[in-house]
Amino acid sequence: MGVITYREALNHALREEMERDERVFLMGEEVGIYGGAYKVSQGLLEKFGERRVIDTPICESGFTGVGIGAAMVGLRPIVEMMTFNFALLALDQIVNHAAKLHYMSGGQFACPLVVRGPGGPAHQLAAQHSQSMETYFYHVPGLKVVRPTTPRDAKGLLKSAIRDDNPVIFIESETLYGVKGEVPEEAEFLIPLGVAEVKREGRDVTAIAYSGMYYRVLEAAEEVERTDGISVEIVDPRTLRPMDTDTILASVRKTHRALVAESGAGFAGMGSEIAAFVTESAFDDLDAPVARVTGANAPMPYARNLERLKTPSKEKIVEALRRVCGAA
Amino acid sequence: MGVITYREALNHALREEMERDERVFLMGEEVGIYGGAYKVSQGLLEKFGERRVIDTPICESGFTGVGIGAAMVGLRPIVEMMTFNFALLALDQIVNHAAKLHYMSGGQFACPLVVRGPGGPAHQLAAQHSQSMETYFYHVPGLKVVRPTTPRDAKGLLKSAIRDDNPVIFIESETLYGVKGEVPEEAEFLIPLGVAEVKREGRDVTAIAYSGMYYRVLEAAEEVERTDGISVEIVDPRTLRPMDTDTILASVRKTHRALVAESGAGFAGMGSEIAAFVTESAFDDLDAPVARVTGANAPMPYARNLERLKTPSKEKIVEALRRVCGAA
Amino acid sequence: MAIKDKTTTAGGGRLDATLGRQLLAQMLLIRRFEEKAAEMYALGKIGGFLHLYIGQEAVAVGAISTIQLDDYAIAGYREHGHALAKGADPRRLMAELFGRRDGVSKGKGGSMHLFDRSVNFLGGHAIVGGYLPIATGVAFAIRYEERDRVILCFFGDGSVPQGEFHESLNLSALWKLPVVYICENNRYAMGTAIERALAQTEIYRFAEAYKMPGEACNGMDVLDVRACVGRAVARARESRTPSLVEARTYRFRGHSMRDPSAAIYRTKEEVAQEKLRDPIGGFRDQLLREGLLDEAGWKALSDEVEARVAEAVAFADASPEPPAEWLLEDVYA
Amino acid sequence: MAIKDKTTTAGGGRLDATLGRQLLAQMLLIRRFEEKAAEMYALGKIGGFLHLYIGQEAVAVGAISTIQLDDYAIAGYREHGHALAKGADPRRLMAELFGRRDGVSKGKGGSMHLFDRSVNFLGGHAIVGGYLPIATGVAFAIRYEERDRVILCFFGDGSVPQGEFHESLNLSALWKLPVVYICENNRYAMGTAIERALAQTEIYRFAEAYKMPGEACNGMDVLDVRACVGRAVARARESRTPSLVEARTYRFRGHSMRDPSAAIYRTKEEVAQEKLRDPIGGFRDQLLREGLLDEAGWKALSDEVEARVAEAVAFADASPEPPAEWLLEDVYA
Ligand SMILES: Cc1ncc(C[n+]2csc(CCOP(=O)(O)OP(=O)(O)O)c2C)c(N)n1
Ligand SMILES: Cc1ncc(C[n+]2csc(CCOP(=O)(O)OP(=O)(O)O)c2C)c(N)n1
Ligand SMILES: [Mg+2]
Ligand SMILES: [Mg+2]
Repeated sequence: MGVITYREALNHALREEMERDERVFLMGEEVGIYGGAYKVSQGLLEKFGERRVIDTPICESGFTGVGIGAAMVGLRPIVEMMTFNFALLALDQIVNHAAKLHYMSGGQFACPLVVRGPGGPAHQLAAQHSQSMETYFYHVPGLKVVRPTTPRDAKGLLKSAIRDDNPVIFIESETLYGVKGEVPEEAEFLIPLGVAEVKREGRDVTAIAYSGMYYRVLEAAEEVERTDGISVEIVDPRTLRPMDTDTILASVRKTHRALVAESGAGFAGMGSEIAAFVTESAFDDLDAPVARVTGANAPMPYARNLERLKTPSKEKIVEALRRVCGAA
Repeated sequence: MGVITYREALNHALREEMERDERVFLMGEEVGIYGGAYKVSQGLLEKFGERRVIDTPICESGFTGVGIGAAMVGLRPIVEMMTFNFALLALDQIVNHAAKLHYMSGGQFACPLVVRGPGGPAHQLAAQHSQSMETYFYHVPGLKVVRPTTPRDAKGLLKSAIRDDNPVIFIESETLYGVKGEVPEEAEFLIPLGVAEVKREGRDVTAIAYSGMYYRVLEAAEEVERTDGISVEIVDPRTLRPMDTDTILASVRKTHRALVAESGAGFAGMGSEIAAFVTESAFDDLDAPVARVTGANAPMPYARNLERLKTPSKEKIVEALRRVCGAA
Repeated sequence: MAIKDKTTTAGGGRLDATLGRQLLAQMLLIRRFEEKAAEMYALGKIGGFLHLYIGQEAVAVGAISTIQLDDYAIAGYREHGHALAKGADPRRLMAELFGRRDGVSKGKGGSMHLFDRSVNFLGGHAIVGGYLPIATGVAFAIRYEERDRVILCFFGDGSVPQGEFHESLNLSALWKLPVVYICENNRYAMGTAIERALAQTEIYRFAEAYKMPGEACNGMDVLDVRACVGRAVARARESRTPSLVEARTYRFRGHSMRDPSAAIYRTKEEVAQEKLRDPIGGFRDQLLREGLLDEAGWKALSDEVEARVAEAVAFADASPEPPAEWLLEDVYA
Repeated sequence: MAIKDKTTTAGGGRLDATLGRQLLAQMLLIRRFEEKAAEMYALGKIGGFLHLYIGQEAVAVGAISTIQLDDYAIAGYREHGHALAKGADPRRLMAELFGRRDGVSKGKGGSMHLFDRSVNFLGGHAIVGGYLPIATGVAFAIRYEERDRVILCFFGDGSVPQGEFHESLNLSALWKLPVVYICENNRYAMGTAIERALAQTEIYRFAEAYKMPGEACNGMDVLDVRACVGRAVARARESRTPSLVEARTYRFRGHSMRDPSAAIYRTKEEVAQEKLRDPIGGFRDQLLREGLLDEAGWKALSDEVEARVAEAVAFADASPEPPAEWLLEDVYA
């Protein structure tokens, strides 16, 4: 166990898997000489050379398709989106090709591809650069979607994603790259896709959150514990597709209350599905409707003060936790 | 009132709005000489000429962007997607540009654009041509999303969409183009965006469905009325964004039970949001969890027998209606 | 039935009789297979979209005759001919069109999504332009693993205005990838004549923009296609140089079975005129003239083709529907 | 401060003193405005990404000097210079960078999304290549309404590999739209040298593929840019012919404030060498040499520019934050 950053954890996962399997390569804008726009691939070019760490021109659809084609005939490409906002340009490749090749070909071809990069709002990057991109992927049969929260998750999940035989959308977070945490060092440390984690034990309410939202929910949980004696259990799905409904439901059946927090604009987001299946499967266990705390229903503004209002604050979460627990 | 097809209703809406406003034009693949791949624009080239009915090369991103640029400086473009599956290629234009221009420019520029065409599964068109595309749009702030069910809806909503000052995603249905119905003829017949319709009155359960699913729900409603005496109220949202939650909630508060049917793969679909807000706002009025009937979680297979199993059948809906009413 | 001869620089020199008959037989098989498919569509045994290749047979056959079984081919939704030329079993292809369990894609793909791994046929794609980057990626993998392989990527003139055409050609030229882009220019994208879609209608000239070799050939002449693609394949093998080949051809039928007349956007005269260039009749006559085939040989060859097509239909008819469980299988590997 | 003179075929003939001073003043204003913005970024008054145009001023100024107020300009995220050259108020631009209510985009856009309808500046876009189709659509609207207008579309060498570059050029050439695509080739897209991104590095030559006029000019020489773009604008006005102009230039600073040294991908020597071509110093010396400006004039001019920049900062500082309600306003028109 060493304490490293989320960025380093990703870097180590890439390094270890590339060492382990010659078929794994990394491709994307600035991943080589520049070491990655966010330095996630730092040092990989030096270690693995230009054959396996490939700088691409700016053509997201084109190089994502290159990844798909290479995966179809046996390689294991990792395609970096400098930020996931640009994946919109590659959506046809991902949704209409990567996700469907295995099915359309009657199982003859697989697409062991990882598309990774930072997603979600950062600091004053405004409307076109601050979107919760997972929404475009988690409803698509054939894709897997991962959103790691801690350095440990980042490493263990990325290694599993690279070894997975399906297209995996792996969305990191610019605001978490600097977060530090304990990460196992053994080469075989893996976190399976599709398994949620109870990151904080609690009795009174289950809060479901991932990526940056997890940390705000944690602060809120600590506050309501102090101020109201409310004990919050926090479940991090970690993988959004396939979703580990069992772990979430088990927690809700225990606490009888649930809250979902997400940074994206609320309408028809991840929180909607979580609220829906929790209610569907645990209706009689619920003492209150599932509370949803989401981002404001607007594009992301640039101004610092407006940006703060756009994403769910600790205060909003605290207030919602109290409400769902009837303490408000 | 005349009885015309859904296709004709759309054609009339286009014709009337183009007559009314010189700034309105139609652009897309095969909309001109060919009269539209599904003949929706039949006769418009003859009537309005090549200046206003423009055949484009195959470049969805390019010509959608042309529509956005033209809208930005005062025209009112209607861009046809031959089928909405191809809109994936234009998603960056729609989501990152059309939807955000007004906001990013602090309200200086508007984007009065309609992107229309058929979406959803048809008959054995297989994985790449049979997707419920609304999922990519209804969570995006800045967009409006419409899915007309009847010829009357098709005409009244398309006319409103064309007159709207925002980008409107208008998703028709290949399987409904031939459906006939009564449609008012007066030029000022409009159905406002964002207003749902109670298409069938009932007492025991509220079924929410749009487009093709509405017809299956209707058959199911008639069957359970006969067989179980269950009285089903059917609400058609018609516009998915903005969603008319009031009409839906009013109905649920009356019936105390709700079912949502959608043709798309279930996880994180429109039904998830509807189930979520209904439960959130009418929790104490609900006698049972909201039932969801959705398509199977797989890409669309070609084989006729498998295709039938992929989308929700009348039988599945009947069974769910009985379940939610405790009659099963 | 992929042709085994190693020549990749055909065209020059006198034509070998066996090769000539093979090329003719392949083109005829494609023609008869599709004529039969059209009948089956009318009978409702085939659903969805059905795009016939009739008139363009010389392109797939001539081009694919220059590569080996372990080389790759990829195409669009008008791909029956390419799948057959690459060596896929006509019986399993017909079963796929019928949506049956013995189809090459287990009945899940249909006419637009024929895949056959056993002959390195990579499909079968229905998004115009969408698979050009994928073909480029296959070539990338060939270079990555330093294999002696190439990929032929077939697409229509309608793909050229699409951005992925540009992105793909730039990447393969920049990285020197062993891919041959073969544009089957039949002058129409659905109802859109090429002059209404492209500022530059001499498609092979787009190659210059990427400093890539570009060449046009007569898509109605199987030997000319073979010679032209042969040169491109040689460049790809020897120096990993990608090429753009424009095969000038014509589709005799409508865009799909739903566009039977195709009369809205082209004249009867034009179609009649083009049919005089029938790649099959013309090549048969040439073989007869050059004494490489006699009437009896022709009869035998066509009888054998008819028999294979009849067998394919019988096989497809006999194959059961896919079992219900298959709906949820193959979603994930 | 858009330049009013109607000449669209400058460059030829002797330079007019007033025009010369205007061009110099604009370039200097951009330079000083951005040097100040960099300071403000360091102080935390500006957030997000900040991409400086320093070194490229001659391109925006020379090009925009050939069009009128009612003509359009659109650019990417490195657009402070284009907005200023098009005539936007430096005070409201600085306020936008500060994220204040008096910013051109009400503080909602920031450095990457400057829009100013009053001078027909259409932004301010942060998706590389994404606004090329939009510029094409503006030209489409001009033709549709038969207006005597043109649009200049500025983008970097990094947009060229993007599919929308190809789609846009094909559409405007096919439909004859009055747009001038101006590629500011500063030889790097972030850290990627153009040779590693394009099979064809002479960007203006892509025009040939669309049978479109293409021309390269010295992007460090405001008069050369003006002459070259002037010819393109004339073609656009007179015959609705689109053009591709490649302005060869260089960015003196890093890609953004987060890439200060920019030392990973280019050498100090190269940067030093390029700085010798400084478009501002060079042009000032030329004006002095030709006697169109004297030291006093230069002093006066630079003092005025300094004053305007100071005023802009004061204005931005004084402007309040946008009110909370604005978060949910302007989502829908
Ligand atoms: C991205 C995309 N846009 C539109 C379509 C609908 N469509 C199918 S085939 C076709 C015409 C293609 O013509 P071409 O590429 O010349 O091939 P051909 O049919 O002539 O063989 C169109 C527009 C599609 N499948 N994909
Ligand atoms: C579609 C897309 N991909 C990637 C990026 C990230 N990005 C921002 S600027 C840039 C480099 C662009 O270089 P160039 O076009 O040459 O313009 P310059 O910065 O040199 O002015 C990249 C890769 C983006 N904004 N949009
Ligand atoms: Mg064609
Ligand atoms: Mg550049």
